[in-house]
Amino acid sequence: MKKIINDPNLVVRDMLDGFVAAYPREVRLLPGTTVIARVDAPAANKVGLVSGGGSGHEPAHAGYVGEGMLDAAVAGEVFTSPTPDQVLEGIKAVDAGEGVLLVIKNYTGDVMNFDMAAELAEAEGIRVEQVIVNDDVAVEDSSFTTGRRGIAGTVFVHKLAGAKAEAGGTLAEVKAVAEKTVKNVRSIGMAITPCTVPAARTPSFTLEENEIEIGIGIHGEPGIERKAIVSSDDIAAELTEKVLDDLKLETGSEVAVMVNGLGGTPEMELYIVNKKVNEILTSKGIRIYDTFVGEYMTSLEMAGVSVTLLKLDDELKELLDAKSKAPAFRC
Amino acid sequence: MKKIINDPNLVVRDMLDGFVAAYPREVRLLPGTTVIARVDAPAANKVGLVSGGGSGHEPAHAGYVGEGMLDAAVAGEVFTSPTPDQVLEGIKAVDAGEGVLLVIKNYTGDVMNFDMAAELAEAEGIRVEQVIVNDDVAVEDSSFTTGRRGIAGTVFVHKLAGAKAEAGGTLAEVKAVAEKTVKNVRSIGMAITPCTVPAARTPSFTLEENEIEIGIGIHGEPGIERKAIVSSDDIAAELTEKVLDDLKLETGSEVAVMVNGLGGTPEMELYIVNKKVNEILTSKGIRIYDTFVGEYMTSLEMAGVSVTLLKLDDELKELLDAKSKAPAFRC
Amino acid sequence: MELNVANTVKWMTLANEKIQENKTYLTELDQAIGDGDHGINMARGFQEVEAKITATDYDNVSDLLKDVSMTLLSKVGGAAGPLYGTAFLKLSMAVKGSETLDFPKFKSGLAEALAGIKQRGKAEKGEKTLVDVWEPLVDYLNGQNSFNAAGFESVAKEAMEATKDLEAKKGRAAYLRERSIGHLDPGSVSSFYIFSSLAEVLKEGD
Amino acid sequence: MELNVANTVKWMTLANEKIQENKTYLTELDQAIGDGDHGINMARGFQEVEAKITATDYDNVSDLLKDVSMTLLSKVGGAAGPLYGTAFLKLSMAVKGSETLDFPKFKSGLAEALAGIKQRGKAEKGEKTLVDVWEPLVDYLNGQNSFNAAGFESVAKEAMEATKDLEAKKGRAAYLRERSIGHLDPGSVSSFYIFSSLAEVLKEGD
Ligand SMILES: Nc1ncnc2c1ncn2[C@@H]1O[C@H](COP(=O)(O)OP(=O)(O)O)[C@@H](O)[C@H]1O
Ligand SMILES: Nc1ncnc2c1ncn2[C@@H]1O[C@H](COP(=O)(O)OP(=O)(O)O)[C@@H](O)[C@H]1O
Ligand SMILES: [Mg+2]
Ligand SMILES: [Mg+2]
Ligand SMILES: [Mg+2]
Ligand SMILES: [Mg+2]
Repeated sequence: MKKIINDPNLVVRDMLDGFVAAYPREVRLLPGTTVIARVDAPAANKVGLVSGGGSGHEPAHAGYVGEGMLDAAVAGEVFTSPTPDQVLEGIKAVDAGEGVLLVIKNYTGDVMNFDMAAELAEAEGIRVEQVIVNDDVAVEDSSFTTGRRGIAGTVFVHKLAGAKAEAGGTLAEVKAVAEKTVKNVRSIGMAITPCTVPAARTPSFTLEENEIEIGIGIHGEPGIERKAIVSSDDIAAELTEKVLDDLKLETGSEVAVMVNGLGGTPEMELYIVNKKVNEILTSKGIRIYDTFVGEYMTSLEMAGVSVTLLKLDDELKELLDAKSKAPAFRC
Repeated sequence: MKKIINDPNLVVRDMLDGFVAAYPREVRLLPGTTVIARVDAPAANKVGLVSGGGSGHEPAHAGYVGEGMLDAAVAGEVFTSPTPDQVLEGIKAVDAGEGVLLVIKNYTGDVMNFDMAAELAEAEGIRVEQVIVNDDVAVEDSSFTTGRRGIAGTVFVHKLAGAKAEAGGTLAEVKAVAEKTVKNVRSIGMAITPCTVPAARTPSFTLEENEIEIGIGIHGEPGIERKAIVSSDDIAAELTEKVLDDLKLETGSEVAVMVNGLGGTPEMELYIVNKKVNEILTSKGIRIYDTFVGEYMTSLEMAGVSVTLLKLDDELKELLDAKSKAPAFRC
Repeated sequence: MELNVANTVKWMTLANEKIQENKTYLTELDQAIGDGDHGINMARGFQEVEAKITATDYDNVSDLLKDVSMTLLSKVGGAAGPLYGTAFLKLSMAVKGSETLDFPKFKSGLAEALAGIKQRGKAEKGEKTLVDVWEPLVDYLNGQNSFNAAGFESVAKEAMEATKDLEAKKGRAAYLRERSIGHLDPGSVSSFYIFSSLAEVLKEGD
Repeated sequence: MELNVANTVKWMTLANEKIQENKTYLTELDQAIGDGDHGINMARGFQEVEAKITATDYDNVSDLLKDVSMTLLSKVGGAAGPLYGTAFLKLSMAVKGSETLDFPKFKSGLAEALAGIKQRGKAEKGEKTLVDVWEPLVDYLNGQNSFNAAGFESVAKEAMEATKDLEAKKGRAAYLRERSIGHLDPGSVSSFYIFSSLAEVLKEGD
């Protein structure tokens, strides 16, 4: 394991310190916590938006804190949901009396920890609502199991709910936007190389020199299929088709596209993937309203890519275009 | 070699297609060329700013095309300077009669190809000026050799000269800003893993499992020293000290900091590096005016980081803060 | 049996020891069917538990177990944190008021803990989770009138080993579906360490 | 000797062949002291040269060499592109007007090409660049009155091999300073392929 780190057990603390050191105008670290909050939190007369999760997905989630997106992001240890006490600190820091919405990726640990934090916050008299993001079509959406995972599509939930909150939406309205986004967003990823949790020191899984895995999770959870590497076009086509199978878009639909690098893949390759995604959508008569290519929801140094499609309507388009000052999503 | 690509010989074409497909509102690809230009080029009454170089450094240079930064970026093959005919196309596309400034990284190939293009453009009656960026302190600055390389500091030249051009600066004024930036910017990089030129199929160099290289170039050119890996703090300290040795900042100086990932390094590690860079500068009484952490000038999938310091004065600060719509540098 | 402050501290100390020793093993189990952090998470949490309880004077076991719960809740994270945190909180609540914990109280406390885990995690027996160790132990204790360290440990061990053949329906391993069969459930293994530590501590006292 | 359109096409075809065959080798040489693209760049350029000149009818060698120059200039890129482009442009200019290229014209043309390379690249002999093959050849030809294929080739070969012991002062290898010693200069090796191809073609004609 070769990494540019100090103590593997202190990567999260070091990272958070380095993060706030970079953006002191936008964010601050709540003392003694792993919570990154907007510098002006609680923003007056505004619903608070809090997300978070395990670390190792940078720029998620701290990078999405800022005017127009999240009010706070709570960082857990690498690939480990943050604990209820930390989430509670985040909730308390951003509540301006208008209530707080939690955006949670659908993992057992995240759901339980955020849920306990919500209970604690409610006990302190704060109105809290939750939205669970489950955009990963690699996993079957069954009520008998834990259901689909939350991956890169979460960033769109931050953006759109964040814009709604910034525009003065009520807790119910912000939650409704978040739920609509969840309903309309689907993703799937693939990896060509694994990642190594710093404190574990060995890779989470292995892939043969010529092997790829389709449907990988952002914590290296197993996907749908392992096979010999194919061309970028074939990879892009497979991912796009799997998303379309689930999202079922009619001709004339408008979408936002996200081609997300998992951490180790150079931007050149992301653009090569985007070329094919764009071609496929265009050939099906689907209108691409906006495209996001880059690293939005990573998996340490894993090499790979995920494709996300978000079906848009007029409300979502307006919210997508709204100003954001979050360091990782400026527009 | 595992990469998400199609034909290794067509990565540049595929990438450029995927790039313009992502940002049709901001940029266009000049037909039959490898030139990405602002969608409104030639922007009226404005000095044109053209840069470019080999590919494999994404988001450089196409990502810096947009209002407030470059008017065009010319892409060469991977790690290979673009040819004079392509650079000429870029110059012609952006000249609005106010002249064109070329921002060139100091490599023999780049200098020669851009120089020939400038000769051709002048023969067609276009005023052309050139600025050579040579920020890499890993290389001795000697007039007997080719001198220092141009690396991540180039992005600041694009930003500041771009802002000056956007503000209506004359060719001489824009050039003066670019030269001032070059004079005040220094960088150095290091790698922990190599990169592979797609068409070469084998890594450009090798590093032992526990080895790092200080002073590596963005094309994998050898650095100053190979040694066993040390902590992030030690790496950050070594890079920062080497830059400071050359830049010679007094207490009270103001700087912009760039902690740049070389492609394969996750953002978490970049922030960990930034923590230490920030500490060192602060402890020396150097004021950090702004910080940029992310992938700005990469080297395919090489894992590693570079540190850039730009000494600022009032003029440069104002230009740094000016609006930019370039996809890879929105502010 | 009687769990007093002293041997509960011993229990946690021993559990911490086993978890530290098997940190890599637990992480490897989680790499196979999860995300490779279970050993790291449990080691961090129990390290803190030991630090906390050895630095504090307790009047009764309930307060001690409450600190164990709170420490696990705030230091482990992931799925294991809230589940173990809930379990120890319920155990602590079940023995509130009494200085020590006798067998009937332990028995009902463990049943409450199991109920807490099931409610928090929405898992049932047979889904390859903690429940698959905790429920067999509660069932076993229901048929007992006194604590039998060897019997207790062997039930825990068998239950832990039996998770190997289960298909995961809850937690991160569920994404693997039938491919989760053939791997031990990491959380069940860490539970086994906790329970075998308890058995050892009480064996000494027998 | 006489270079006419037919054997100049042959020359370029053979040079292309050698470069394609040694594409990986040239790239490896460049990986050692440069950025690992020289074989790729030269192979791409000469592929295009062959395609261009075999698809075109030429009246004279000058036009043919001009197309070689323009193709290299627009297809090779990097340092090699402008240098070879300039060299072939100067060669083409030196023989303008005449249908074929005799020895004196070749001799002066090559000297012009060398001057072009030196001016474009600002390099002198001994700096581990193309110049270290082109200058010895020009010097050698200055002492000759007719073309001696074997002699020509052996001078080119020796010059190419001699770059191994040089310390690079120009081009990308210069960053390595004394560590560049012990490696052949990639551009000198590609130049050797070009000149040995010429020798072979003219040998046939001898
Ligand atoms: N819903 C659940 N109910 C009970 N136990 C669960 C549940 N989900 C997961 N677990 C337990 O948690 C363990 C994983 O813990 P850990 O690796 O620390 O968390 P995470 O899965 O969040 O990384 C599993 O092995 C399993 O025993
Ligand atoms: N200034 C120069 N003058 C003459 N030849 C040079 C000069 N710089 C580089 N070269 C030649 O170019 C070769 C490298 O070509 P290539 O790898 O295609 O370009 P780049 O260095 O831009 O990647 C070197 O081996 C050397 O022979
Ligand atoms: Mg986890
Ligand atoms: Mg090159
Ligand atoms: Mg886990
Ligand atoms: Mg080269």
